[in-house]
Amino acid sequence: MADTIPSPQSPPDQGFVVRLDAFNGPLDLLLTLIRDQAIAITDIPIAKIADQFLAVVHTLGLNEAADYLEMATRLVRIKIQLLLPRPLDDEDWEDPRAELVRRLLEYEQVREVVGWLVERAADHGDRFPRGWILEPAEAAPRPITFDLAQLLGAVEDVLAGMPHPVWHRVVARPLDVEGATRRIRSLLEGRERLSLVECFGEHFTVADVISTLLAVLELARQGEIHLAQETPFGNVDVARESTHQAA
Amino acid sequence: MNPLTRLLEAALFAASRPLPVAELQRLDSGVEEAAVRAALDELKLVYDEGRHGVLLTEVAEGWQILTRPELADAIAQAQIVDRPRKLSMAAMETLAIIAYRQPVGRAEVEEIRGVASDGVLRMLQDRGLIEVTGRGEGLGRPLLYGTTSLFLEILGLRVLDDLPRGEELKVALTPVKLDTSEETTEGSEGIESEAVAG
Amino acid sequence: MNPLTRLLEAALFAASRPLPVAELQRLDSGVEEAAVRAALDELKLVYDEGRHGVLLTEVAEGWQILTRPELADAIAQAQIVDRPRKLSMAAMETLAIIAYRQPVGRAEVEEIRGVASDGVLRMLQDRGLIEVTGRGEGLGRPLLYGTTSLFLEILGLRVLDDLPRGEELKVALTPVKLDTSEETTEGSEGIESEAVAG
Repeated sequence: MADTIPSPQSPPDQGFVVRLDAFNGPLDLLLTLIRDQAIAITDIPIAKIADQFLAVVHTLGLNEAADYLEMATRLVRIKIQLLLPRPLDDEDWEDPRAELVRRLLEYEQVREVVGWLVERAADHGDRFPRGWILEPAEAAPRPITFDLAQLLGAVEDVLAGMPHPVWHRVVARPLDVEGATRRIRSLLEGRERLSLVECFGEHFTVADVISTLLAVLELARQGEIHLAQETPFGNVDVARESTHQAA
Repeated sequence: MNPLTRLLEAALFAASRPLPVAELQRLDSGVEEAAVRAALDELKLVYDEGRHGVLLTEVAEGWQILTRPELADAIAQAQIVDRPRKLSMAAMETLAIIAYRQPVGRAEVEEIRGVASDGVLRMLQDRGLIEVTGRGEGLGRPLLYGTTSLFLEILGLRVLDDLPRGEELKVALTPVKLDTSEETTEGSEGIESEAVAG
Repeated sequence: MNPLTRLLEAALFAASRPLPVAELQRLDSGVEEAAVRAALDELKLVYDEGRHGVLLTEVAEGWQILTRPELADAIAQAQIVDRPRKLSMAAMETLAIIAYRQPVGRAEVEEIRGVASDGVLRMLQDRGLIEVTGRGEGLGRPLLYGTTSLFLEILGLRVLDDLPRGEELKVALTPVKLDTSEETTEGSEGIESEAVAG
């Protein structure tokens, strides 16, 4: 936490990490700028603050810190939004600063609690507990307890937390392009040309039709077959490409 | 000192951690809670009236013997005890958020702090100040954190309710709601005023 | 109790080792050895005459406060010092994975849990619940872990095969490899396994 902005004249060889420590994140920097200038959080002159923010980020060499850059982007976006003209009676218009104000107020709350905690911890830190640890180093540590229910509960937790669930279920495979490809090739072994309907096979399903169409298109793309349609909506002929001999 | 008080003193001294009344009752089979509380009162009185160097206090839902704060400087200067290391600002911020919002996930902590917090969370977990208390809903069922009794212990708090409440803070701790449409009609609060310079 | 005695009591209480008189003198600059000895006598008298639960005693390394030996049994029986510890959620999860996947390396545990687990693994090893059972293939030949007989003992199991749902969970705890390349072998059966939400 810094009360003042470190001067731009700070030694250039000062490490990046050290400089980053000057502020505890972009909200801290923003709050510092606002406090230093006694600006009301609910009425931030965004254009001015955005420029100052960018200047400090640049001066402190925080350019590579993603969190700061994200905030810088946000500020510039709000600045632009505020510059855009808006209808006078637009009731749906929301101040683009609202979200930022909410976050700053929230962060200010946190900082106030931190102040209380620090004071409290310092007070209590002056009351020392007994330093003597009764158990000698070589003594057995305290026994550990758990049971099977807890172990299985932990397994459930692990499973629930895994990004890719892993129960395997066997499901019907809707499309079988490979099967259709093999079927077309074997049909073309005996004949030079056939109709598309014949390629679907016997007792075909919708999935078979789609699989076959995909197989036909792929084979045509590879130059293994060529397709011809004499009339619109007419039958499609599937023919073996003359240069391609059946396997 | 009566025998139960003696026993309590010895146990509190030996444990060197806060002991709840229920645990102290186990020292003497069949002893009632009231008797334990009376003995604790006696011990407290002995330390205070006898102008001892230690005191009896209730922290983290238990009783603990600690040294008197006014003696801390002399003990630390004589290098007999090191004062506890101070936590970083990042750690204190994270603790503050978790203390008030628990159970709370990493995403919410980071949203409030505005910076990545996984390192701090791990450190606080390693130091035993926070612990995983469950998993949240949603994608990947994120881990949820809460504060531990050690957290209360280092702050000398009895229970979480001892943390300052919303109304005791300058900035209210209730979630801030910015209702801009309402403020448009009022037109008074600065958020609507055109204070933006070019 | 006079101020120096107070200070000595606090210092001896907070110190993690017996303190020699020379060190106690450092508590109050310029205090003479005789004054420290007089204060130690006073403290001893207060503890003894006041029938406290603790006593002041001198060992080779210096002075220390200890619980009275005659109270030790009651404290031990109340298990105030030896309170059994519960494992943290992180430790339970890690233990569960190792129990069902052993022998298993750190990388796999971390892949399943989604968080760094070296600290937890070390703790479980220190507590004798897991042990290194070998080394895996691959880069750096990683250590592989398995559960110990203490693990079985705590659960009251004879052998690992007594763990419930062994086969099912062994499979379930395998990290999924997202394989985008299509499986073209014998696709004509129209059957393939597919990962679904479990």
